[in-house]
Amino acid sequence: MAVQKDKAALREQIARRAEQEMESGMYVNLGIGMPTMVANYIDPDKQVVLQSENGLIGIGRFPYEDEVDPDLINAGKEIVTEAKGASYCDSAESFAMIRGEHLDLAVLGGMEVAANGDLANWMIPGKMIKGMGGAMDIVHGSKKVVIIMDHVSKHGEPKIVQECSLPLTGTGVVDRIITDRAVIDVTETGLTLVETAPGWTIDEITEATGAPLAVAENVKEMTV
Amino acid sequence: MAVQKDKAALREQIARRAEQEMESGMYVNLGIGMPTMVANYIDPDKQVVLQSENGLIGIGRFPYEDEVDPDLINAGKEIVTEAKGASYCDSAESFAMIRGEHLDLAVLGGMEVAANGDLANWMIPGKMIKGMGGAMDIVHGSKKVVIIMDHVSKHGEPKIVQECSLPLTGTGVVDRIITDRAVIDVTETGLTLVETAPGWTIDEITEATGAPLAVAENVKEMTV
Amino acid sequence: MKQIYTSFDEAVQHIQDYSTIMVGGFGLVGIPENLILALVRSNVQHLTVISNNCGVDDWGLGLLLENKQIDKMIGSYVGENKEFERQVIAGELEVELTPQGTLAERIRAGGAGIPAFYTPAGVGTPLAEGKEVRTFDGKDYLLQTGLKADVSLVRAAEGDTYGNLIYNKTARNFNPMMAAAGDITIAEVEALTEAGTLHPDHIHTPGIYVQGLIEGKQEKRIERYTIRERTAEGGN
Amino acid sequence: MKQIYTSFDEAVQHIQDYSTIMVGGFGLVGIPENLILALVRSNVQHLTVISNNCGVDDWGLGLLLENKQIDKMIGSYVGENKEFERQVIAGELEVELTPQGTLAERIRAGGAGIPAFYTPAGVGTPLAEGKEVRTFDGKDYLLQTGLKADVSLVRAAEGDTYGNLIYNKTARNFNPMMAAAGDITIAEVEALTEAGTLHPDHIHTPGIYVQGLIEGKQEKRIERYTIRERTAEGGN
Repeated sequence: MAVQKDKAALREQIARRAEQEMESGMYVNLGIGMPTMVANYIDPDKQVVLQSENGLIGIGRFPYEDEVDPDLINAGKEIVTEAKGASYCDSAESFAMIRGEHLDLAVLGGMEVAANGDLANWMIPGKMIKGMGGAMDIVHGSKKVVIIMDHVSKHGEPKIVQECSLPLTGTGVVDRIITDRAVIDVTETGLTLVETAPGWTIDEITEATGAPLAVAENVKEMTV
Repeated sequence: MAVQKDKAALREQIARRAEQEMESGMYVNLGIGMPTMVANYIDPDKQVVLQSENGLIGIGRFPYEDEVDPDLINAGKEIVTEAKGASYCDSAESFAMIRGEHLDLAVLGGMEVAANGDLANWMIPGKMIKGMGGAMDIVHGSKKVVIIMDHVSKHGEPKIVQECSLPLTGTGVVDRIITDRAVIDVTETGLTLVETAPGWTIDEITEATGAPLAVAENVKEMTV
Repeated sequence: MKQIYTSFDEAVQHIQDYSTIMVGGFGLVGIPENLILALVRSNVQHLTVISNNCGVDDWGLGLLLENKQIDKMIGSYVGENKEFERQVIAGELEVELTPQGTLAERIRAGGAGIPAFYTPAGVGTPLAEGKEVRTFDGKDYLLQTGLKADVSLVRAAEGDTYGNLIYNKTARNFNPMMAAAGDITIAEVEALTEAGTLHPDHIHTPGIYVQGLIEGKQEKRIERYTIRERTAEGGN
Repeated sequence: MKQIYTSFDEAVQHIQDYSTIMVGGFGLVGIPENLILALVRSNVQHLTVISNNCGVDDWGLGLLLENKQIDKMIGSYVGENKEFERQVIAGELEVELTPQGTLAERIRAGGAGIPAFYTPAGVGTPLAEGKEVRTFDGKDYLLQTGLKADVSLVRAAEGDTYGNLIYNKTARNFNPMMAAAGDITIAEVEALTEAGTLHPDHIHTPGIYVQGLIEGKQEKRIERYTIRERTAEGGN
């Protein structure tokens, strides 16, 4: 098995790799949790607009104490500031924007992703259901949906599977999966390994993946 | 036959009677043509807000020359001013407001009204079709729809009929008809005469009406 | 022109036992704080509440939960509230979870006279159970119906005596659609002014949707106080 | 961030023969005057045009008609234009008439990812022919589908370099929905400013919907010059 990095370093590695999905001019929605961290690593030379589904187009950095406006939060309910050129809208308009496929990219967390792009990330049967929030809308609304998550569960079980066992968030919605071990694309014919994370071999990744994994001709090592 | 008033006087009489449908606090849409005239007679003590489907809630009077803003028109494409407390919205919101039954009253013109409240007011087969504009939406969207029109056509034919011969604008949408001869309500059981215009007898009105006409117990003469 | 209230208790008088109400806000932002407090005092029972979230344990709609005034909750995320969880498990509270964008659009549809519409959210998920699926241009969609309320409670930054409202930043959220979807809409505003003082192009909710207003000072509690230090300059 | 054009001819370059375009405006108010003029100069053919009206004989979309560039027109009212009538009668122009509110909602739906919705407008009329009728709560509704365009041309009073737009008075009309429903949206603005200068709560169209902008001076022709005399004080 590969050299263990600590959890925080791996999360940062995933977030930095996810940042590479962004290009100047893109409108991006970052899910709650680890996806929100991606904002910390955005190349300042890239002009990326972060959309928050509670009605802000242009999320800025966290405020200094004297800038705090309690009326200004992101979808994770953290107080934030406005980026330059920001605008506000109501929730219907915000999701009209999402559903109408005006976002270029959504980066979301995942519990399970299936070989056909099915995503499960909102409920575990038997546990209290907190609600899907905006996730079920966002997975349908972005030109590209990237899931970032650990490659395997706490118990070492694959989270990338032939078929999801958990209730779905959306069917066939995932375009790319970025984990601590690999970058995998969901294609018409199934999963394709496109990048290996530092310290992981193709065989190790294949073994830790619960569905057939093709290897891209130009597979390369992730650089972050 | 009753004493003839001139056409302008009759139109004013109809408009003044239509004004009596308005109460303080009401939001009202006035159709293009004769209905627009009703605005000229609104009691200044009544606080009525006129909605224009092109996105103005609060139509004001016509502008003085030095007040003209070419960006400010009513649905009849006449330049107007804002009333006190006015606001603007886009066309989708304007019709959301109409369709969602937030208007208290719509006053529209008519070609034919049927005994069951069907309205025809947008096309004559064989003539160039100019379009229905907002009429098909407005007839469904107001708590009360009042049609103002001549009682009979140029050729003396009834415009209030058992069944419309012209293509419909809406089915069962009319609540009240105000003409140069009468005020007639559309009820569950058919048409009911509620007011006679000055100079017209119940018999004359009944004869000029192309559908059975009940007479209200408390039928009275129109006062304008 | 509109009913201007001076008492919050009076402002919620239209809400009766078994009323369906909509309450604006996302998290604790943009919630009509004082109207909710008045509703707790009113002690009306058996409410159906439509709101994106259900407050926290000691603030917002959480106070109505604590007081056991809610029979049914329609929202998209209810995870900030322990009493909520307890009541659901105990079978005291019915929950209808709706994707957030679907919830927003259902409320907009309710106010806009659209009885139903198709949306991709939820296709192939447990949410699709019992719902019509229909294909347009090769893609599947779910039929969703409009939502209305007997009374909507909303909060705005500014309001005028004609009922026109302007919201501040992300405190707008669900408030405009809810204002339009309530048979009666009561707005709690931070500053109430005479009609004619708000810029007509800046008004978010036209007064036609609002039946009553009341001015109130907001506490504006913050759920996640994520500030940065002045010393830590730079970064994003 | 956005493409800022300095030539109107360049700004309409995405519009090709057989394109479907949306053009903002109600009557002659809020129309992208200079983009239309550039489109006439481009001489692209076989356009499908979605717009509430079709201009007048010598201005607005009427100029495209005169130049025989339109194959099909989707609108709600086309009565201000003699050439329009001539082409329809001659079978040179196809027309699809849609109730104005349905048109507005179809365009909103197109931009909002809603493939179809139900509306009461048109039930029992010639418009219902071939359309699904469905009953909700005892009332009949027609199924209507969303509308999209290859390119939308809109006009705003103010725009910034991030594509954010603010409209003036009733020049807003169809522009915001069309901005959202175009695969490519080009905005003609009266004043173009740096991002960050427009108030974020006052923006009507967020820049996400806009791909290109160009500043232009407007002629703003008036169809019905209904002024009142200074001497005639009072009245309504």
